[in-house]
Amino acid sequence: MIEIERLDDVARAPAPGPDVRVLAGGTLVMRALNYGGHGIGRILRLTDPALREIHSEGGGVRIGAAATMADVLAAPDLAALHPAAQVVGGPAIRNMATVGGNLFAPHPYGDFAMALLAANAQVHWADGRAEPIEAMLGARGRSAGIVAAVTVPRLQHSEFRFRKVSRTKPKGVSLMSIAAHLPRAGGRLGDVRIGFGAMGDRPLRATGAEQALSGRSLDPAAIDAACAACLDGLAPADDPLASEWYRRQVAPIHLRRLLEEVR
Amino acid sequence: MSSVEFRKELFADERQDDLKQIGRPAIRQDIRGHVTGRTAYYDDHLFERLLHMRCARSPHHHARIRSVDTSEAARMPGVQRIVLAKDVPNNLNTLLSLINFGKDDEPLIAGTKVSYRGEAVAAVIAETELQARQAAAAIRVDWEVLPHVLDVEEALKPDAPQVNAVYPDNTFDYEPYDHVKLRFGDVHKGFAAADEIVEATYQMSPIEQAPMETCGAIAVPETADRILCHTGTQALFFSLGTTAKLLDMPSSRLHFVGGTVGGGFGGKVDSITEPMAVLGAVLTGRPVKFQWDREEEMQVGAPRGAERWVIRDGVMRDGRIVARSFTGYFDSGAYTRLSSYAGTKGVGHLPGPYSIPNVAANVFCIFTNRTPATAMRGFGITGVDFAIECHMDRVAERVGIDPISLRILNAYRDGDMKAHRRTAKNTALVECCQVVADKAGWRLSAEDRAASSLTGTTAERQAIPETALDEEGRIGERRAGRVTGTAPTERSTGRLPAGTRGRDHAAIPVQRPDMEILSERVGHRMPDPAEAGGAPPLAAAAPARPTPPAASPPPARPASASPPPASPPHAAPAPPPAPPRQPEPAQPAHRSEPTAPTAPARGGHDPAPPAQPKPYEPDKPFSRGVNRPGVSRFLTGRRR
Amino acid sequence: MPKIPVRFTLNEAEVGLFVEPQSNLLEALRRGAGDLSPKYGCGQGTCGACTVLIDGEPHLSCLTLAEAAEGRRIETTAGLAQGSSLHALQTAFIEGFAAQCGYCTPGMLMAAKALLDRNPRPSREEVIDAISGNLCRCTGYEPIVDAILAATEGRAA
Amino acid sequence: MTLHSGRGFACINYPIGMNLGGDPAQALVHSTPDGKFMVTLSAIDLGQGMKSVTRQIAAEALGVPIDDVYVDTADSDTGPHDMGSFASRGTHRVGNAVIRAASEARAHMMEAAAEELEVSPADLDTDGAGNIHVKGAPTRRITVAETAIAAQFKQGRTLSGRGIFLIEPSGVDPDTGEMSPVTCFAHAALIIDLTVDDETGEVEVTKINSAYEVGRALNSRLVEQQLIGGAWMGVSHALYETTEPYYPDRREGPLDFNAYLMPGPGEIVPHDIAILERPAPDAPFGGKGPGEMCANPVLPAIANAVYNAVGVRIDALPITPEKILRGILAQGGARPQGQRG
Repeated sequence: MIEIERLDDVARAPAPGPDVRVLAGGTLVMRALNYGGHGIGRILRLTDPALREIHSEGGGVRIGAAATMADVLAAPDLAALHPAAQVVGGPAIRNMATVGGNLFAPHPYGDFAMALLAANAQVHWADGRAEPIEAMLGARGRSAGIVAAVTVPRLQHSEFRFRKVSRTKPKGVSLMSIAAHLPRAGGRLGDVRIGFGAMGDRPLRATGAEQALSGRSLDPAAIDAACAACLDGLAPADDPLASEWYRRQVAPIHLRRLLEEVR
Repeated sequence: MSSVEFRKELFADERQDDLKQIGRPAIRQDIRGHVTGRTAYYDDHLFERLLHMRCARSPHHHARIRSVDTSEAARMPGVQRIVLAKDVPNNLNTLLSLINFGKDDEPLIAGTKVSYRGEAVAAVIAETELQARQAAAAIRVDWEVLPHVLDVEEALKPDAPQVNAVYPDNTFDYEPYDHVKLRFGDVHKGFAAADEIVEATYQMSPIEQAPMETCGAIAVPETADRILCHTGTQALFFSLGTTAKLLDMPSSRLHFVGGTVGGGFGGKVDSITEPMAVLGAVLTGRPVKFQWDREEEMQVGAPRGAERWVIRDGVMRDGRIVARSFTGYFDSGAYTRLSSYAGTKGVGHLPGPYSIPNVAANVFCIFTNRTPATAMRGFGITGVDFAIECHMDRVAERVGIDPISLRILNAYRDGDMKAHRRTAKNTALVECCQVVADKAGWRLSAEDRAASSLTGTTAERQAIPETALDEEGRIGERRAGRVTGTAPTERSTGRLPAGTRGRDHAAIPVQRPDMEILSERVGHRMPDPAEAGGAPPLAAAAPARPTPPAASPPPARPASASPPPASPPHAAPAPPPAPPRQPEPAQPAHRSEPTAPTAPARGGHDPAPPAQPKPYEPDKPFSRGVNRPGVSRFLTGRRR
Repeated sequence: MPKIPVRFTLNEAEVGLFVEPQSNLLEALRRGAGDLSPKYGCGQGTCGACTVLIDGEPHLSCLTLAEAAEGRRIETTAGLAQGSSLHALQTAFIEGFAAQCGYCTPGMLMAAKALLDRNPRPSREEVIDAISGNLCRCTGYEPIVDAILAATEGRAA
Repeated sequence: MTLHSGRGFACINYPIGMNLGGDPAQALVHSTPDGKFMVTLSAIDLGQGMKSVTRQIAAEALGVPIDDVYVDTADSDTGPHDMGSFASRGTHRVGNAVIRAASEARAHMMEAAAEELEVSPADLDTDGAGNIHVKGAPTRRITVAETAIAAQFKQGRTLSGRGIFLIEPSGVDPDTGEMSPVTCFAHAALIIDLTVDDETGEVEVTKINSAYEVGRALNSRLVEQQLIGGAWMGVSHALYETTEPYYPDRREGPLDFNAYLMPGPGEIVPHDIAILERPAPDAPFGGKGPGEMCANPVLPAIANAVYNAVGVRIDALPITPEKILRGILAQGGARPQGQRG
């Protein structure tokens, strides 16, 4: 195990790769270690308190990768993301699970990363690189580096909606989750972004639904069109919670319910 | 939110409610330990130099083991010992051999073949759990993957892969048949007379007992050359006897401590972790813990097996069910564990709490290449009840009768004859129906409200009808392709006269009168000795035949699968020949009879334990887990 | 690999231990410090039986790296009672028959304590959320929720 | 979307203490010098309350306060043989063994007290509060503690007892299935109210009404624990649980409690219970043991309620939203079956 006390020291650390894992909250890495740690060669432990900070930056909010879900819930600036943070496990998990870790959480986890995808967050690597979250998620597992932070645009709470579908309450994992950024100007929607969780091996955008809504008013016809197109871009599979068939069947239903809540 | 009420007015005349302690909401004896974290479960005992044991497991549903390469694992840090099948002294067992039921069919560690995914092929004992895990992952097995079968009905086909060599037909042997039969009256005559036939199939799912504490045990070498075992077992002497048998050691060398368990729900009867831990302690001379993690608990630990039930009812327009047949399939997985018992227990439960004059059932315990099934809360019954009660609603719909009314109409009453040929007594189904309907505001007819479990029996309902018998499904016939049907056959080969039944089985009386509680202190009406035989007051004189002795080991199966003898049907009520109780080397449960020359008494500094189990000696500590009923050594001496 | 020294306070007592690298706090508490009140249920963070408070907040000790406890303040059920005087939650669990096998109880109590320390008069929904990461296989949860609510009322009285 | 209400019924009986192989249980009782009693068992308490209920049974049978009885279980060196806690045999088999052991100990206690009071043992009774007195003359008495001291230090007598309970094993007739599977049955009837979402197939159980006949509630709160917790497990089995979601296919088996579904504290169903008590003649104080049967009626009652709500019969467990939705789509929409009762 290598301990990194300050983020500046990242350079001396081995590049995270298939056998190097970053230990932050522990919900993923400690679980793997408890079960033998197969495939884990080295662990990087980051303890720099700066990694946990949440603060305003430019037009958005910068969230340190080691900020926990509980930290997010304590940040008024992130009110739009609170519904997504609130449904990550029970209180103990929310005290441990980090924003950075959620970016790497495999199916069916990663509801918060999915919300960040809908919010069009930027991912900041420790080496200074930044990229859109969609690119980061797309290359997940192949990229090397340590995520230091994400920045999210300032979101109007009324324009951001999150919905989680789980079999059990209040803590069940996602059968699917949906987040939608629905900016509005003059009665019309701007550039809509809709994310789905647990509908693929990583958080995915429902591009068909986004196109059906962007620039339209949120009327029943637009909602119908969005729901009809909502599977475009998604790639659900069977898992212990539900089959691919069921996920495809109810995705439009849950998207409709989310959108009708907004209207 | 929830509420509880006691309906003391019901059955008040059968009960005294002036007992001093019974009925009180006394605080649990164990609760203070629970809330202070002081309750000691098996894992809450600390030992210096504790070792950890982990298994290497099969990734295949069915495969032959060509070879096991442990060389890399043996060199890994912290590894103290690798354990293979050859290290298990008596590596074949079945749980219920302790009560002489079934054949030994399951190794503790597989040596030649695995029959389910997750079956153990080796174990590693190491200084830390992580080291044991990593070394277990480094064990290399050369597999020859075999075809597998996962569906119960597929497994019955003649060409299905053979799951378990001890039961080559993929069915448990209920001698002389490959299934349990229930025959009461003539269902096919009943179906012919019925106005409606209602048939459906019901499927249970495998369910995990999911106790919060996973299965496990810690074994510790103790003084006097004994092994102490802290265990989370649900059945202390089951686990003790099973361990003694698998490890071929006198059970008096085992000291099992448990009794405080973090939930069981049936899954902790299987007695796997105890022999593993004790074996580890024997081989290393150090304390060894064998504990399942949650993944093992969920996919390696035995679930409640899936059951499939086909129910066919013949019903009259007025709602009376006149015939009911069952075809049941218990998915036992790769080995028997307790599923054989579930089949029998399930059959004893048929046709549910209803009086039906014609009942038949064929119930199979079937081997498939899945995790062996075992007990769970409601064992053998939950699935039958699901099927029966869903079916009752189907029947109610077909004949247009209120679902509760249909149940009350058919409900068994005191004195009714049940399909397993015992008289119903102490029944209360009707009252439960009435009370819950009242609570929920479900209106019942005046007739249904007036019904009672105490009345309503008739001479007809008390009688045992003439019964159609058959001999279809003898062991081996299905594999040979000579029988394909699984439902109770229409081709009966004989008839048992009306009224034929054996004798009831009662509690063994107390040894001395002062062990009996005084009747005035018991709080309810004591059984009338005249009723003990269960003879219904209205029943006609019945020819009786004795039931066969319990759970005697079935005689060895004929080696050749030759056609069954066309034995004549039961022309007269004669008991089937009781198989002689024969000592079987692999089933030492009944070794209480001295079968070997008495070994010399062991002194305090006796060297190695004898390889052979010692014969039963009444003045020695308890031997072999379970003894012959009624001869416990605790009660042999004369009291003061 | 060499063991690693770690120091923390456990129920207000100083504890110093050597732990295996990569081992979890649950094992350190149980086998290192001898506090057997937190329980192993899954090692996956999915059952809550190992819940302890770290600096007053609930954490899963099975997912906490033992050495990460350095300098932290840890509370477990073993420290809940003050001498022989039980905590209001403990009394409420006893009187409310809120435990059967008792294996989830220590974790449940710590999850509940974290809530009551922060919010002495929680709503039923807040209680439900507080124990949502803690599984119980015996009780059906209702007696547990009722007991926690009873403890809050007891406190107010 | 429409939420359809449904109501379902089921009733069951449950065999208490399987008996196909004969399954004995033993108990030992002895007094301490100060008149407290120790019960020594090898039975297992896995949460059902074995220690507590046998304590109560022993206290009743001895005629002493419950606080004066302790139960120790299970240590194979000190506890006598017992097959284990399964098949609803704990209360029935162990309870009967405890009654026998306690009755013998009581007989010795009464003999010792009789010697001290210079009366016949048959003329004595216990008051359940720690005293032994002459029947009809409550002031002529001796405490249990004084009795125990006298027995031990003056009379040289132990206040102890042994108990075993065994029902002779029953075989099964291979041709008819004739057997004596058990000796008594518990009973239950239950009504479930629920809603079904006809677009997603999701079910919410909103109410359980039940009537459970348990012989005798030996401890009213322990019975309540079993019935509330057991009905929860029934809901869980009916709607959620499986280790093999694609049975008989083995794939996608859950490995943790996130994937192995059980309802959480957010899904507590209000459950109104009525308890009926018809004592079983051969059960300890008539009590039948409610631990196993309580979940069973819930499963079919939920299936029947789902049918009542949307007209879809789910005959394969668990009753998942997917199965319901497939059924609704196959029949072209929900078909409510009308209000029940």
